[in-house]
Amino acid sequence: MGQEVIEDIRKDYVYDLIENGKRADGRGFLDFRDIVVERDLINKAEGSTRVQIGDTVVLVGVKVEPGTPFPDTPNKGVLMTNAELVPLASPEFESGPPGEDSIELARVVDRGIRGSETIDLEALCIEEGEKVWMVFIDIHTLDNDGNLVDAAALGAITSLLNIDIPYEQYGLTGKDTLHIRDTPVAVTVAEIRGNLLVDPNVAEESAATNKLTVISNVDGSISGLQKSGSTGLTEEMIVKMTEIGIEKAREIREKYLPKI
Amino acid sequence: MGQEVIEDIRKDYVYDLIENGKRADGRGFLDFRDIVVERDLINKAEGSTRVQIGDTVVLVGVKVEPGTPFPDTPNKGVLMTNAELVPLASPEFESGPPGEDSIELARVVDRGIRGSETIDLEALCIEEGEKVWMVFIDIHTLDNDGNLVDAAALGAITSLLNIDIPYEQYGLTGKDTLHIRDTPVAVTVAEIRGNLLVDPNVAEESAATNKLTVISNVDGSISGLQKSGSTGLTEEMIVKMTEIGIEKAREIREKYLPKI
Amino acid sequence: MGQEVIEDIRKDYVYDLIENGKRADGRGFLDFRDIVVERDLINKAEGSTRVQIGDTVVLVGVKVEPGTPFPDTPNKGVLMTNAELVPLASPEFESGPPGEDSIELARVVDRGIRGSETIDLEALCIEEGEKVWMVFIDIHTLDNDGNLVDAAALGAITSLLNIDIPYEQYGLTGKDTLHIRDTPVAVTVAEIRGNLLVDPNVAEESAATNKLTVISNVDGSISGLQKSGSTGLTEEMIVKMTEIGIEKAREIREKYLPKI
Amino acid sequence: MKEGKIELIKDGARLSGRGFEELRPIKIEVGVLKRADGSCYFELGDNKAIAAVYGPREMHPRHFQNAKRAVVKYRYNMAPFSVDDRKRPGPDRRSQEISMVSRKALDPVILRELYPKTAIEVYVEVLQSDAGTRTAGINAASVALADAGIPMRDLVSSVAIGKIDGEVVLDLDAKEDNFGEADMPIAMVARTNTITLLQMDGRLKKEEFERGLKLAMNGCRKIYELQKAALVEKYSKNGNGA
Amino acid sequence: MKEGKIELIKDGARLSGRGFEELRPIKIEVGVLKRADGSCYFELGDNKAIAAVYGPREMHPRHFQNAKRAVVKYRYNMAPFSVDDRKRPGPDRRSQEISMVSRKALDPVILRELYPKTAIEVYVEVLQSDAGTRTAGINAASVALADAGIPMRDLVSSVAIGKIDGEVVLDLDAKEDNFGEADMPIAMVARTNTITLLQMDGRLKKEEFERGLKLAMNGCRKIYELQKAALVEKYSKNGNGA
Amino acid sequence: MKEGKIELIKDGARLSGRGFEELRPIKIEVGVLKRADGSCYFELGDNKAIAAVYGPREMHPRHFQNAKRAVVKYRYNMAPFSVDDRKRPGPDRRSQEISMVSRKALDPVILRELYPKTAIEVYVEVLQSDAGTRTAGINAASVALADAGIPMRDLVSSVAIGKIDGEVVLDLDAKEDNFGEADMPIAMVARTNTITLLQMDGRLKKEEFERGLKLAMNGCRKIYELQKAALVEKYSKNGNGA
Repeated sequence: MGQEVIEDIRKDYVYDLIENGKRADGRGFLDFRDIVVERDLINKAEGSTRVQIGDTVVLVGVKVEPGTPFPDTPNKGVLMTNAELVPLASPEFESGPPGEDSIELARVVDRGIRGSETIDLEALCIEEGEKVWMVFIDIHTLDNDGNLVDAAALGAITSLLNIDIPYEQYGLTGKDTLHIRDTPVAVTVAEIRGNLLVDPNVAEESAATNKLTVISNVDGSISGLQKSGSTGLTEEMIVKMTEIGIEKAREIREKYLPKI
Repeated sequence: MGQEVIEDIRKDYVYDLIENGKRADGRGFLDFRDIVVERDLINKAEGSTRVQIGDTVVLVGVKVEPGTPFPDTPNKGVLMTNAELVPLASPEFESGPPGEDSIELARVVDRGIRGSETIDLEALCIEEGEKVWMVFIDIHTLDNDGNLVDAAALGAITSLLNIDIPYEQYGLTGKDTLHIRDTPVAVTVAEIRGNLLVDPNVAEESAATNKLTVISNVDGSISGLQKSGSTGLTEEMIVKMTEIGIEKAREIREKYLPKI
Repeated sequence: MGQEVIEDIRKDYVYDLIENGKRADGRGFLDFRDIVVERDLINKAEGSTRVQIGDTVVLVGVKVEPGTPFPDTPNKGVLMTNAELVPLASPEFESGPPGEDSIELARVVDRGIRGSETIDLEALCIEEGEKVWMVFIDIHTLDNDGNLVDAAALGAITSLLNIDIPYEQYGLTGKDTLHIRDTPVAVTVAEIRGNLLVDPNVAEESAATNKLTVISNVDGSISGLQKSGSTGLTEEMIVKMTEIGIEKAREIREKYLPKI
Repeated sequence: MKEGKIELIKDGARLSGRGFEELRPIKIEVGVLKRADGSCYFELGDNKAIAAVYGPREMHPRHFQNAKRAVVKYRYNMAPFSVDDRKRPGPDRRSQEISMVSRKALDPVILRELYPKTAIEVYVEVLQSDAGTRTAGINAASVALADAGIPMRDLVSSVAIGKIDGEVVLDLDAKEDNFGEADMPIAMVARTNTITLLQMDGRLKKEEFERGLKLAMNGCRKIYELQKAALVEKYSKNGNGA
Repeated sequence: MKEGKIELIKDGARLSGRGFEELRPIKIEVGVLKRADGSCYFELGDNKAIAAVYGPREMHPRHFQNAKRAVVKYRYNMAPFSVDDRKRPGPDRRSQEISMVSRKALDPVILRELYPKTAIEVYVEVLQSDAGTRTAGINAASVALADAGIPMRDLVSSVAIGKIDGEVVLDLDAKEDNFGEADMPIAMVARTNTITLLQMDGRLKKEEFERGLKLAMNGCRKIYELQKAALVEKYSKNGNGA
Repeated sequence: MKEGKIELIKDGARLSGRGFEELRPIKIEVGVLKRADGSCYFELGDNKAIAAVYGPREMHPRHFQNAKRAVVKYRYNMAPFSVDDRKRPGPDRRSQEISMVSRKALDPVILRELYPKTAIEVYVEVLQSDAGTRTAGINAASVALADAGIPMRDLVSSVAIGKIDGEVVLDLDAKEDNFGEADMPIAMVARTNTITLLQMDGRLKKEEFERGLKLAMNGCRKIYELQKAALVEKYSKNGNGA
């Protein structure tokens, strides 16, 4: 009860600001908070990245291990993406098996990488039908001040770059790096009372009637979309959000990601 | 509380009718509701049947796939029967792992087929100890107006008839149909205040002090029995229920199942 | 509420006794209750032991079966220890997946056997990397009047003695017994208001501010320690408890276990 | 998506013979279940889905009640025999995500504020699957909600577009989905032209996305007419109009 | 049932030497556990089962309370080492079904209406298994309920009949069960001759079934006498008669 | 412990070059998380752990509330990428036991009686593991509790000793743990010299145990100073002293 009232007050505060063209931290509607990307902090992972966007912190680790291919794709490596919204990261997160939010987070990041064919899965076949490389992307949230998905997606693609495949560690002969063919970047655009703004913090997220995550690629194409939120969006709004998403992704890519 | 009162009123209504020799839908005590059997509605299943008994609807699908035999029966195929009382089918069913009612439903249908040795499991060996055909019977309830078990058992045996074993689909050489040696039919007899009646609907089920499911075969033998309900039955009553079960099964077999 | 009051009264009763140098059953502080050890009650287990300490009863069964080794120890057998605090054994135990108490019980017993290298795991390799003997120690509690861990540990080591490895049962050629190199014995010392006493019953356990389980070996060395309880212990206290644990273990070993 | 290569468009036509902007055959039956408060059977090509609605009824556990409005539950489930390789019973990550986005696709049209503290439960069973099951499920659920008499602002209609052999086309079937380049399901409130579900998988150029969005919206409008017609037919049969 | 072929009757006798209508040796001990409110150890040949009863006590969660009568819980569980191949701990479908039918076998004799809103909990642990564990468990549970002072109309007794090498015989052991043709456990209230559990597995002709039913009922009567005797012995020892 | 043979002490020195009584390098940062009420990042050699504290806040479900004092929850969790072979997400038996003993290591210093009916929740994430993660977690948690303003009698400090190549040494790293002879983690309240966690794995002679215990206690005292210094630094920075 009390919590609902506080929630409403918080939302009203966001609405007031937005309707006056402002955000609590002084950003423009189309500005991201400061982004800090740190690579290779975890020596047990083949690739790892800490991404901080404002006060949101996500740690992504990539492990590469040999395993069995799926029966219907015997000559392809396997990509598995998992996200844990650990209760350390937010008073709203709870212990227990993954809820729908963490499943959605993992699946959206996964689809962005899969849809853009970022990883050459065929290059990960060791022995057809028997043994392939499995790439595990694990998203570990550390501090949730909103927009986990953009942070997680940026952490995932950054971690995938320059990975040495651990042949030797598993007694296999060979030497190769993980082949990366694109750098998909996710940008989440929130709609709050008709205004569009990127990179919502947690207060803005709960005030937002709708969000659209746009994952786009080097060539400007889209490799993933996910609408969330509890009301509808018009065609015009969606098209505008997509344009914003692609444009902001281009900026982030230029600043934080190498050329492929 | 309120629900318990309604439940009691419903039961009293059934008792009144029964004691006057009647049933709500005008049937005789030993009459089934109308039965409709439709085969092969699901093109992804090797066999499938929709069985409707009155307003009760069950969809049974049979899938045949290669798998590993059990260590103690290396030269035999595997039969697995599963039932889901999905919440779509009744306001009483709930989401979640199978409860005792769905486990009982699956196990009773399974035992009827297993006890009668309906399926020649030895004919399902592909390579001893390594690979056998697995037969999955999946019972999907769609509308529960009582007597799910008779509908499910009829759906299961109907689905098992005329199944082509999918050698080609799994890259195996061979050509065969599933060998069926009997046609077990389940008939559930309810006892309500000393009266015996077959094919109870959901109101009768909750009024019934006891039910006995009798699964019987072409030769009149019994290949499965399951008593449910919360009071006891005398020997005489059980023998009478078994006789009714065998007789009604004979009628159903003649009307809805081919000669083996 | 009511239960908490009763609990407090029970504790006060224990405190009163202890402070007067007494225990409810007249034992000295360093006396175990009567111990009864019965071997080989279960013919399906390779080894089994019923241990009764006072009113506490534990049944431990050991099964030996072929299985796959862990990838990082391809030439070693596998030891698995499991405990079930079944609700039959105490009004406090509940159905469901193992809680932290049963996990702790299993892990403490396991560590005692593992730390002392009681089982020669390398002798359990059948085919390197492919097949090894797996030793399952299953602790089944039957009646909990306190000090389950000492009873379980004694049941485990007793059950491991004189086990014939079931080559023939699994179609393997060979003949051997399980090689046992030590006889670790667990002794739990409770601290109640500064007094140390061994083998606490269930009332004493709930009154105890601290317990220390000391697992020690033939040569007097320690192969396992586990402190439980909700306050701290001084170094002096711990050293004293350890000495008591080693000494009582020696007595139990002499009385209930053969020389290795 | 994208398993190997296969020609999906030959001589300017899809393998099924359908036009680029053509839906698969649709069959809708309203009120097909007796126990449910509302229900609908929906066929979309080789997809067969059935939806049931229960409620508004008491929300369990109370902990999850909302003091201001009804809580909508949505469970998308596949029958084990609905797919090529038998699916293990029970929810998996895919079905949990579909349940969530489907619920959000319907939430905006349900007058939830009329029934505080209650649950409105939507159950969708996929009996046969051939790509597009989430859209079939939403279409079925929307009609089942109406059949259950749940007050709604409008129906929700859903369909996917995709890209095959470089062409943007409506309503992919399984072969097109497996070997195509992109799949984008949407759900729409037809009367207001607002999109309540939008997902995308694969890769689309911006122009393709925009074209596809329009195409999908048109598809939804067609489905909307069929949904309304099915409800009218049901209720005119019952003699109480629509 | 029916794994391969093996001769189970030689020269008119069962492999164990038992007669066709002969029970395996039975051993009953009452009140074997200290913590439980009532308990019983029951040996049936090589089966070893132990039952404990707790209650009537408060029902958790309250949601499951019945305002008119006690709820009986029954948990049948096998120790991992009780069978040839180690059983993974925890309930499986078989044990859940056995728990359910066993509970229903006992329900009719318990005066549940005396303890509304409470739970009466019955826990059965199978320590060693050799066919017939569910019957051993019910026999143990029935005595444990009496030992716990739960008001009952009568004891429940349970045994199976089966068919081996064409003969209907009482109380199959594991070998007979594995290679036999049918197995039919029953539970009975001896005083009223009413059957509270009846299951069948395998194949029986109608006449065999009827003969088997009589045979099993006779078996139950014998067990009933042993159950009563065990209770009498316990309570006469304790000096408060029976 | 004890996988194969490897020389861990060469020419009187540990492989890492550390002395027998020397801790690995330690780095402590206080208040590293924004959402948590208190937090601490703790590095111990190659171990990286982070702890967050929430509460006191309402205990759910109420069933588990304690009318007299706060309930402490402690969850030790390893990130899937923190170990050599990817760890499946979710709790296992090891992490459940560690959570339990860690909770009991902290319980004695928390003034739980000040907050009846509430929960104080401690979450520890291991981001990189190299032996000693439970001790790193407890150290982090203890500082995070202080950072959250939870009233405590004192900090808790934790470290392990072990035995390698026959020598008792402080604070094993992963190689020493894998090929060593014993590992014994303790936790201690430095001001009172009381031990709140004590476990042992492997084999130690009585004298070695006693020596190791002293050594570990000394290690805890060193860590205690570092914990205090980190808190002082944080709060002097914030301009409100320590």
